[in-house]
Amino acid sequence: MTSHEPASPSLLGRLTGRSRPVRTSRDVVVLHDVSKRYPNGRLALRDVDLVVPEGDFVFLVGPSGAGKSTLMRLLIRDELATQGHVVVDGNDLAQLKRRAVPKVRRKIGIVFQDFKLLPRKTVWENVAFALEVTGTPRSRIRPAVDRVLALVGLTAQAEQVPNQLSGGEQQRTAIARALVHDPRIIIADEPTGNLDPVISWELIQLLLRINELGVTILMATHDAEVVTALRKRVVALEEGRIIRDELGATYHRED
Amino acid sequence: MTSHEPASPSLLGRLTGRSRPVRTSRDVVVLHDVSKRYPNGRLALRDVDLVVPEGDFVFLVGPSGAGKSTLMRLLIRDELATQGHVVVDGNDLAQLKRRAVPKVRRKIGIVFQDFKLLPRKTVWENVAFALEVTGTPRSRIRPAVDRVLALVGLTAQAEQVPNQLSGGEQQRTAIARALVHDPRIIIADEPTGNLDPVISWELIQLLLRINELGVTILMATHDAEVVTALRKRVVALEEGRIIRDELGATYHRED
Amino acid sequence: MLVFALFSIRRAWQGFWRNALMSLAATLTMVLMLTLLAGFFVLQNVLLASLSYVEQKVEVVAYIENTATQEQVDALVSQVQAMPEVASVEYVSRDQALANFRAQLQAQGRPDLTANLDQNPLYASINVKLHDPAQLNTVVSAIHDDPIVRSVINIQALVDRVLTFTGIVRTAGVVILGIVGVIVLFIIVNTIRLAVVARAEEIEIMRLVGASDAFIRWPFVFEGALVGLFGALITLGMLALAADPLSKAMVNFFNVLPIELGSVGRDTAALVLGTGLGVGVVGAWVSVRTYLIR
Amino acid sequence: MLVFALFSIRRAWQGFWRNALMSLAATLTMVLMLTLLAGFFVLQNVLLASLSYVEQKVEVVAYIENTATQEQVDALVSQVQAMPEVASVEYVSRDQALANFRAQLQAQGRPDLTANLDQNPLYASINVKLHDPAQLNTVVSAIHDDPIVRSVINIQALVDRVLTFTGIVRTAGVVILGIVGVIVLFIIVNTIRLAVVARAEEIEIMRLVGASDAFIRWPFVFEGALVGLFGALITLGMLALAADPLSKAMVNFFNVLPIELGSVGRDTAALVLGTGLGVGVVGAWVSVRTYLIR
Ligand SMILES: Nc1ncnc2c1ncn2[C@@H]1O[C@H](COP(=O)(O)OP(=O)(O)OP(=O)(O)O)[C@@H](O)[C@H]1O
Ligand SMILES: Nc1ncnc2c1ncn2[C@@H]1O[C@H](COP(=O)(O)OP(=O)(O)OP(=O)(O)O)[C@@H](O)[C@H]1O
Ligand SMILES: [Mg+2]
Ligand SMILES: [Mg+2]
Repeated sequence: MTSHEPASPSLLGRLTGRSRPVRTSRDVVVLHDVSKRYPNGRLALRDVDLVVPEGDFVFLVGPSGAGKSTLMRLLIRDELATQGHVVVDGNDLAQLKRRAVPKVRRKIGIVFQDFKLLPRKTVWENVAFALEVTGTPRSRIRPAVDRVLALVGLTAQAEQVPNQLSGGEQQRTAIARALVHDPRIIIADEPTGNLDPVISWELIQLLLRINELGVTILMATHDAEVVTALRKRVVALEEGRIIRDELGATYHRED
Repeated sequence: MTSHEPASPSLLGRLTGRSRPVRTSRDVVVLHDVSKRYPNGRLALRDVDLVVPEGDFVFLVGPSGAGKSTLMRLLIRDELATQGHVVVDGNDLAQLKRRAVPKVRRKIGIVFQDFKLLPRKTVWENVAFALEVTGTPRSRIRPAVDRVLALVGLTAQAEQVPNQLSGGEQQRTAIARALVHDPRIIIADEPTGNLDPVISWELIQLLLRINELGVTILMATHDAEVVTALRKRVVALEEGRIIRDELGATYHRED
Repeated sequence: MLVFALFSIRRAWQGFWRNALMSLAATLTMVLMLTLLAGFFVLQNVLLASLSYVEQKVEVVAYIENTATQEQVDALVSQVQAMPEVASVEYVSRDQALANFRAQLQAQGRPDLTANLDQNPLYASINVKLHDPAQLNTVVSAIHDDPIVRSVINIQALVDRVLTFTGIVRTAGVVILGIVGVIVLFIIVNTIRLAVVARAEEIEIMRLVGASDAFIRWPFVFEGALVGLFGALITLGMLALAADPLSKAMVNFFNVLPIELGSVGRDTAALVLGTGLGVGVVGAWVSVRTYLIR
Repeated sequence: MLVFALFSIRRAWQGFWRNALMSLAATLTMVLMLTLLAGFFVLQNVLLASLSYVEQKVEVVAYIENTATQEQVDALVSQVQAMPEVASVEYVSRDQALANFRAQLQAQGRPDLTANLDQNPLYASINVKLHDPAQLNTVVSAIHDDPIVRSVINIQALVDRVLTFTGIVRTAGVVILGIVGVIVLFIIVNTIRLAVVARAEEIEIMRLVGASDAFIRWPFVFEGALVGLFGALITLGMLALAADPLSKAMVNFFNVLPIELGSVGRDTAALVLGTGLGVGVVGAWVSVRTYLIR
């Protein structure tokens, strides 16, 4: 089990030298010395350094409240880091102009831990929504949505609204929405929390296939079985610090 | 592995004979021949027979969309069965007068799959809410809430509102609210979906201890590890039917 | 019971401030609407008083033949006085009529040309005031037939016109007050309903954790009452501040009309408080109801 | 661009009907408020027209000495005519004055006593109408100094009173219209804001999936415009239906005042449409803004 080496230490070197990080084509996500303190004083992330090369598959693990969701929120600039740099696909999010933010977000597909589905829209509309509001022509929306709903197994539920869905079906709707616009990065916050083992595995297979196409995947999970079985890169957080960053690792530390 | 025998077949016999079931002190939950069809036509439960004696610990397993949450919703009369009888603590819910419904619900503590926390109230207030609105005097609310928050490990987060909480913390708030009024039955819908393995196990230990005090527990879960390790009664649903009801069973069918 | 009332009031109070945006919006809407209602109510009262005053002015004037004796006149006066429709009768002698005429000319700043007259050209008259101007015809025909009456001034057309006019204005006033009232009710109930809808989730959770209907309903009803009460009190405060200068201004410019508005202040206060509280309570009750019946 | 506009309009339309409760509440509020506004606007116009009419009646009457020659009178008339404050001048000769007086007496049904006169007791006069009654003083003093003028009727006090009165009524009218306007604006903006608040979640999700500000804002703005448009059209429809009977009634009972209300219809329509659309759009814009600045 080799400890993971930052993919391009030169970038980190350059980052420390200048305040404005330079774009590299290799690393899609770079966190340098990032801390996040919420307005109520809680320090959710402390001095986090993380480099994710393009095409990587990263599991983010750690106990409840460790800061996994916070880290993901920083990546889509839902929150700003109170210290340090967050660079997504070459854009330093703190320096980004307001107008440029949507562009960066469109490169990312995110599965929220609490789904964030619109209660008055059907499954189909919820998924189509992500395309509509980013200006995709209607002609391309229909086939894309139909395809992705088939992929997550929700074709039969397409016309139901969220509160007519089971928990797992809601979660799969959220996943479908994250996939539908062919993002370059997928950030999934406990996407299998409400899924039974069979569907969980199907979803993981799906993510692996997408990953093989070159899409970078960052997935927070508590599912030890999945993490241990896949032997991918595992980043473990605890109380806001990265305490472990290993390639081909298991859920629990192997001592 | 012996297939589970209904605890008091005489009750079932009596149920088929007369339309109004008679109260027994032994079985807190009785479902007889229950089907549930949602208004949109979807049949979520089919001919379900289930008897849960007082003090039992039952795992409800099954794939996403199998009808687990629907079954739980029937037990608190959030939905009415379209066919058959649902009897909770001797009350046939279909026959229950509107005024008597709250009384039955107070015997139950329920952890909703989607938490159902109030976004404008703090953790403490969310938990206290369940006591306040059922007319508990204030003097008894404070110690009860403090105690239960300590139990689920949220004392430090007591003053945060839900969207300042991690997913696991929200889930634990929901669990605290279900426990706070010392219910006779606890219905937990995937209470560990957002929890890391360590906290999951702590929660299970807590539920086991509560169960030993005589509280009946019904828990829907996808967590194979927990189910298999505990060897409790397992009821498996699939497409709305009970396909397995075994004592001391594992998550997956052992053939 | 007391515990329950205290709980409800405390929760209502909390609810009010926790959803400050909604509550203040509702209260302000309430204030604005109640002000409108009160304004219209006062206007309506002023209008009614003015109309009564105008109608009071309607009187029958019968000119008396110069040949009539004082007894005949007295008889006529007491006969008319006895009629139930009549409020008061006044006899104006020929000399008095001339004096009045002169005074009138002088008041209008016109040259007095009566000085050049060798005899008084005016007739004596009796002026009859009626309880209800609508009964004019009865009185006129009764007087008209008396031999000593030379002529009854034909004010029928004028009276008709005044009556139709005041009738229409009265009806219009009531209709407008009614419309404004409906608008006010609708908007307040609507605002309260939106405030309740915004908390559908809370009601849902209350139901599911086993709160009885009363525990769900009453806090909202009290909250509605709170909105109504605050709204009414603020409105009344504003009106009280505005009342003094306004009524002074009115007295200054409408002193031609000695309008009686004694109890309008009390009535308005009652109207505003009643409407505020009533609509708040009923609005909340109805709004919560839709969530309970399930 | 066209795709974007179409998208926004389609989403606005969907949004309007999907949140039918909110939208209809907002539209109805809009209708009621606009009706109120339009009603006050029309009233205000009628009031202003009436006031102008009353003010028109203010004129200066100067009595001429019987000794004045026709040339002197003509000179005075043309001198007065030349003053910029003066709208028109009319000379009334002594014979004419007597004729007028007789006609007036007859009209009032009073006995004509002028027949007994051996000479005409009235004076000739010139009646001056002013552009602006406030300039009365200048004109009066100019006329007063002319030797052939016997006296200028002292209507100063009356005019002052009329002017103060009309001034106050005018100001009150504007103030009331202003207050009603503010109430209307506040309530509509508030309703729209509540409708937007109710969809905060939707805006949040749009932001997070990478919608640009324009894509978030414009559907809401169009939705606000839709509410405004519907509200205005319904209001105008109602007003159009009500206008005919109302104006007939007005003509019937106010025909004493030949009020010019030619363009009020158009103005009202413009006001209602403008306010409806404007408030809808601005209200939505402002309401969405708070969610975008994050
Ligand atoms: N908006 C906020 N304001 C204040 N504190 C917050 C906020 N959001 C999160 N926190 C706190 O920050 C800490 C980290 O939260 P985060 O959601 O990142 O945890 P997590 O690793 O995702 O946990 P979980 O596995 O339970 O979802 C928690 O203790 C939480 O209480
Ligand atoms: N209100 C509703 N109206 C219509 N269909 C519904 C409604 N609620 C649930 N369903 C459907 O009923 C089926 C059973 O749903 P249920 O929530 O009971 O599943 P579950 O076993 O809890 O699944 P999960 O493990 O994913 O939570 C699902 O297919 C769902 O789409
Ligand atoms: Mg999280
Ligand atoms: Mg479920």
